[in-house]
Amino acid sequence: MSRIGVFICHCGENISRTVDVEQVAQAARQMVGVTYACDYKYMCSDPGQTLLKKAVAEHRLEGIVVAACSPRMHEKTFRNAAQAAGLNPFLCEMANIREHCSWVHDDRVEATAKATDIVHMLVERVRKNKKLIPITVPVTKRALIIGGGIAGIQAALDIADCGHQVVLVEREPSIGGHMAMLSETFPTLDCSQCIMTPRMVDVVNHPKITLHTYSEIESVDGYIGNFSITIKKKARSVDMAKCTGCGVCMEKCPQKKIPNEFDKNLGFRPAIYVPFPQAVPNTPVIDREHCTKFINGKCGVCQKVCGPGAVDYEQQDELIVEQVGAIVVATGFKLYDITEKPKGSAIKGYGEFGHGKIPDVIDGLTFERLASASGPTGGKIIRPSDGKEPKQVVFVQCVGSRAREKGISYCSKVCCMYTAKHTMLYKHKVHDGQAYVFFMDARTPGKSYDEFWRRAIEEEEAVYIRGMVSRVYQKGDKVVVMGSDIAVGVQVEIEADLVVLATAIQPRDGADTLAQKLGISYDKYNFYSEAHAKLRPVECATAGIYLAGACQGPKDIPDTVSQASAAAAKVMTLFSKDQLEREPIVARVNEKFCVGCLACKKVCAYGAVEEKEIRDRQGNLIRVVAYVNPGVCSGCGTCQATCPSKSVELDGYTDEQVMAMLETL
Amino acid sequence: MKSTGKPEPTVTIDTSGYAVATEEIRSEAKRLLLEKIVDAVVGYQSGRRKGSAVPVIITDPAQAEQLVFSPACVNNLSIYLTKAKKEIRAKGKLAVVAKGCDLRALAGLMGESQFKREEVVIIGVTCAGVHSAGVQPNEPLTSATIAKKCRECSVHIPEGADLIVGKLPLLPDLTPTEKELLEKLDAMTPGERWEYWKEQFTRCIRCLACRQVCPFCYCEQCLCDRGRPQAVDTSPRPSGNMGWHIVRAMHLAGRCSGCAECERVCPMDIPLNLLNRKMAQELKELYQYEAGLTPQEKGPLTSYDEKDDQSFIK
Amino acid sequence: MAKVITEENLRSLIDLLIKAGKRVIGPKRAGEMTIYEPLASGSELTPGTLPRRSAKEAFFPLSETILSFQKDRDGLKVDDVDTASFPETVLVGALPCDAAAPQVMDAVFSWDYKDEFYLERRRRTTIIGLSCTSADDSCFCTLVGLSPTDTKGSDLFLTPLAGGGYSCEAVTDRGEQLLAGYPELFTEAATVTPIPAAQPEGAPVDLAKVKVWLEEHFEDEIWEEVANRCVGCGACAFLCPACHCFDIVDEGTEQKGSRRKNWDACAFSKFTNHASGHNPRDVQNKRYRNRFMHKFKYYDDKFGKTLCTGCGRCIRYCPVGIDIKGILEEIGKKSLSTKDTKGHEANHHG
Amino acid sequence: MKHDFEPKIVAFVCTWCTYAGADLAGTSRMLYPSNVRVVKFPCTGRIDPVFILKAFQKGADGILVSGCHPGDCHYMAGNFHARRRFAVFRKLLEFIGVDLNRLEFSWVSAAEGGKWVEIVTELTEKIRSMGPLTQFTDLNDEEQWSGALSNPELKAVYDQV
Repeated sequence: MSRIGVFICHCGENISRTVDVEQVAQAARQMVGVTYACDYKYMCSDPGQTLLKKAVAEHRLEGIVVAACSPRMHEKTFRNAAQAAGLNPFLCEMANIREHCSWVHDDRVEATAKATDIVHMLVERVRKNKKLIPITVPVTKRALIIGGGIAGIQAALDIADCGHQVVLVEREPSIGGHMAMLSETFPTLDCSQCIMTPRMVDVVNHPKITLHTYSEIESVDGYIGNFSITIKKKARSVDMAKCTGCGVCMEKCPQKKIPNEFDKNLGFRPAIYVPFPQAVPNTPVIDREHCTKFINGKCGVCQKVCGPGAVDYEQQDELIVEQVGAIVVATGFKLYDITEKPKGSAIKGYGEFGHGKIPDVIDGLTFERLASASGPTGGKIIRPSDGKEPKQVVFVQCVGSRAREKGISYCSKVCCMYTAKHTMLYKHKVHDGQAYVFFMDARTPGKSYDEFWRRAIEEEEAVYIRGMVSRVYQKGDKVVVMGSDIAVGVQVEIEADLVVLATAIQPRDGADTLAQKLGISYDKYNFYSEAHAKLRPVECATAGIYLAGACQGPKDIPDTVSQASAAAAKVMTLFSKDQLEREPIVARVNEKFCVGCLACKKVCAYGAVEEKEIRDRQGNLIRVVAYVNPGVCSGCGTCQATCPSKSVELDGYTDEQVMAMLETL
Repeated sequence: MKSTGKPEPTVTIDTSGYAVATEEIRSEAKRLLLEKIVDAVVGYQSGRRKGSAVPVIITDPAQAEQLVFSPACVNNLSIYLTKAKKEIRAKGKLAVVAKGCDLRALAGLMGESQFKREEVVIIGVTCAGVHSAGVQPNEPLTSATIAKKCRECSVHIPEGADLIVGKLPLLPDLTPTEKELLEKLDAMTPGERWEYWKEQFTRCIRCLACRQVCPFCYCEQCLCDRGRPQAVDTSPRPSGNMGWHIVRAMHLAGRCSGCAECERVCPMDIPLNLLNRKMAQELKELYQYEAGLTPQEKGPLTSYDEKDDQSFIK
Repeated sequence: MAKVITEENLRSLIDLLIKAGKRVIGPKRAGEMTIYEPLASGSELTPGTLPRRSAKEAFFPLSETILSFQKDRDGLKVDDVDTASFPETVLVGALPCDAAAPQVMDAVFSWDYKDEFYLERRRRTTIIGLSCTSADDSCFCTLVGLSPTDTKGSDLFLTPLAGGGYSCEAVTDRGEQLLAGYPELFTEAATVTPIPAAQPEGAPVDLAKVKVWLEEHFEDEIWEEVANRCVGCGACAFLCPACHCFDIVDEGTEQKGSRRKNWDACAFSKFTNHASGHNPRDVQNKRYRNRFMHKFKYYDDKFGKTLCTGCGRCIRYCPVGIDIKGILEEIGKKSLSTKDTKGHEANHHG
Repeated sequence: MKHDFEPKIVAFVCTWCTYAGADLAGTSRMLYPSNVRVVKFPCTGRIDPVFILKAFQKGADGILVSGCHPGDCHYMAGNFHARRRFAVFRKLLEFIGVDLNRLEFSWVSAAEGGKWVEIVTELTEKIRSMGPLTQFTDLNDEEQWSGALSNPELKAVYDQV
């Protein structure tokens, strides 16, 4: 390339105050290959751009360097201008003589010399630039939603309502997630089930939604617009096509004393069961671990009583493959099981709180089930130990959360609000009862949240004690809570009938394994990482994968639903085009020289490098080389720095371009 | 530069096991070829010079009688299995005679997808040591004629080979001369080291024997042969030589199996293995990485740990 | 009567030559080896053992600039190297296998193109040869028509004497002039007792017959047998006194740099690689065959000379023990049955 | 110029963190020495040790390599790979005899304009006090004896004779 144009911007006075722009232009004219150089007050202005376009035409420029502000500011502007002038946009480079020069130096001579050097470097670079064509990849307009809680349901419905196919995968036998377990929701105290179950029914009835419950993601291949997902449908032992959901099997099942997980083990369920009466789909599943038929072969009652003959003991796990273009991850959360002290983890547990040993020390979700009208007690609040109505209940906030020394330093965000809600629900059901709350701070940002919290104290007479709990122990039929009241500066002991712990919110078990399958990043707690905390809060760094709900960090229902709709909007933006256009800064393999050591594959964080077989005309395998899938490559270039023979090169940042810059030193 | 230690008395090393190994290699090679388990065997045969041994590729069971193992079997035969030697690979399935140090190279090559374990039959040879460069091949193996790498060998027995032949004699304690040299260099100032290496590299004539015998220099197109852009000047003169040897050491870091062939073949006596050893030592200290006898999925420079040392980064 | 020079006077001669402004190149100790290098004084001379690299560098440097260029807005500026600036040189202590080689190479460098870089250095160099007194099993000068006492290529020839010192024989006028120039350093002796010359093993090979055999055996199993193991380095060619292939490379940038002439080797896979990617010598044994053919056939075809002086360096330093002496002997045996129809002369170093 | 010797310093930086950090220093109008020349890469993972070598050979007196803090890499793990690569490469250079004071590494985020200024200023001052790096550039003019048109060392010896 021997016809290069250099355009030097004064940026008003921002550059020209410290840099002698005319002198830089004069120096540029002396550089080999520069056929045109000029300076102008505002290159980015309309007349500035016109000047550039004219010069490209008049001087038949083959490459241009705009010496102005940071490329982060105006690279796009000038590349567009170059394109409008008929030049490939990637033949335009910016020399940053403002942020990196005029704004940071005060000596005019030095700054001018540096600006000249910067221009020279970019002139040499642009000489080695190649025309690049944006990469287009076809888009499969079908979305995968992982997780059937409120986040997954919301995203699925939004996308499906927009007319796109959705595949919803849920690990449990029913969708609904945690929201289906809740009693009433803050700050309006409307019934969770009442708002949740219709959404669940919408999902199952939606013609655009394919629902896979009792299923897990086995593997993920492909890239944005073109994912291939293998889903493992676990054996339900009930043929979904035949089952009418009549429920006879469940009634007749002789195994009735299996703790009900949905009710936090407060009640029981049979071996063939639906997790809760409003489950979607309303098809039972056989718990093979507890079913007598599967344990010793001696039963088979459910099969005998099933009219449609839906019970199938022979059913096997099944792998199915779905093609999708985008993925929304909405795997939700679990509550910190404080009795747990996982090996090798920083999590230390709270043995001193007696959770798991003292029956009347429960967590928040168990309290939700006690308070729920559809729960095991029909909404009556009783003590798990003896069924008596508790008259003094102590709620403890921040159990696990914000406790660096215990291994978790983040705030679980929803506990302040749901504890306030719990005190209200309790007061509404046990009028003569007294609720105490141990708290560190009350965090109530959110519409009507603070009002709600104040109502708990002022109207519902909950006693809030600012302080930490040090120990909880059984004393007769009471549970003694020892803590401090730092407002008064005294130690407090409360003999309670029931203790409710607001334990921390953690990502679901297996969140890390799923992230590895998806190729997305996660933090040290296994919460998934968004691409940018502020500007890309629902996108993963891996293109085509979006986040919704508590899997990304603790959040309440309104936030979860908002994020789910946001993720759905992102998916729909992606689906609005048939072809996906990407900046062509991707790595390419020189197949002639690649020897297939696959070091590039080992260092690629995106799984963009594949093995490619080179065959002769007879179809005999000659050798295996690396292949970079341009749809997946994100353009970091780590592969090229790793490749010993540089047989993989990153377009836009080739060795030739870099070396050319260094030659100017 | 010589070893700093006191001159050690010359000790003869018992190589009676080599005759046993020769017999076993012959019968195994013959069997493999007769039973058509492999199409060719890469081994050593005697050369014209008395006591010499040179690499050979045999395809006929009758040729198996030519195979030998002796202290003159200095070559690392794993290079014949790399993609750089397409004509050898084209012969079909290969068996290869490998000392412990050679097996490390084979393991490294497998880790770099150059071939699969099942594609190669490895005839491992128990080895007490081989000759140093420049030793007349018919000389006995002694503490004076043994190669530097063998003085510090930790892989006398090639564990993991398909068959291990020969037997290990009682080995004398030998001073680790290379280690001592490395320590001596480490103790120098950077300026002194620069002068040392400058002198060494200035001698380099860029015959590229170091590259060509290296099992890991199997690139189709060496970066240092490239003209556009020219990463390293190709002319044999001080600046290009310095660049070449730095780039080579860096490209081998975390891959080199320590066979020291580069140093053995250097006609200009440049102690190239010092660079490789230094890199290996650093990789061990930094990332607990060592070249081993079994393939590793990723090397130290194709993997990372979030907790890696970064004390050098501000 | 013979001219004799003492060891001490030989060193003084070197000092005097240096003082006279000449560059004196001779074997010099460098670590464990000796190497032909410019001597700073006569005391550095380390005669007798075969230096690691041959003496061809005195005429044909490993790498030299042949022009430099610079491009600016006014165009391209090219600077040629002034061959007149090459120093007057005396190469001292060259063993017969090294001393004989330049003569062989002269043919190619003064053939259709006169390579002034080589020729000017040749014209400015006087060679003081040295009779060879020790041979090892890789030596084979006697197989290719030379001998440890051969004066070919030398201007002055030294023979080490049993009691120390050397007897001196002027082979050319140049040698005579050298003798005449420093009469005080030489004495006359009626009788001299030379140290017995080296005796390389092996009988001379009929190179004419070998050539005929090669002509008929371009495709022969022997090439695979002897050279499948070749790893493709340039050690043989770079150490060889007679290999003279070079590559022209540009170093620097498009704007400023130099054009250089660097040693090249036919064993390198890139040596014959075409721009298209096709490589006519696609495997290593074909490349080795070319080296052998070039030495014992092609060069003879063109210039009537054998391109090998039997120094044995390529045998000693081949990483994989490729043995040109053994191959030559084997082909020599095979060729005995061939009829020498073309009447070649056996000795081409004349 | 205010000093006898103004070093040439090359900074190899990633575009997402350090380049942006340097931009921030600009928008914040922080002042620092003008010696540094920035070469932008998408990620420190792209930065090849060969570039460092080349820069030294072309006359750089000091080099800075800077990217995103661990865990902040825009490309997930590029800086982790770079960290290992350069941990090893600097050891190699040190072993060859390069003074590591001339080769600096840093993490500078997009928010750390101040840190950029600090690092560039310190490095410039340090290199300025060390003087020019001639090790590599001296080699550029050297030849093997046979290719040398003149041999200064020998010439000195000859002149003495």
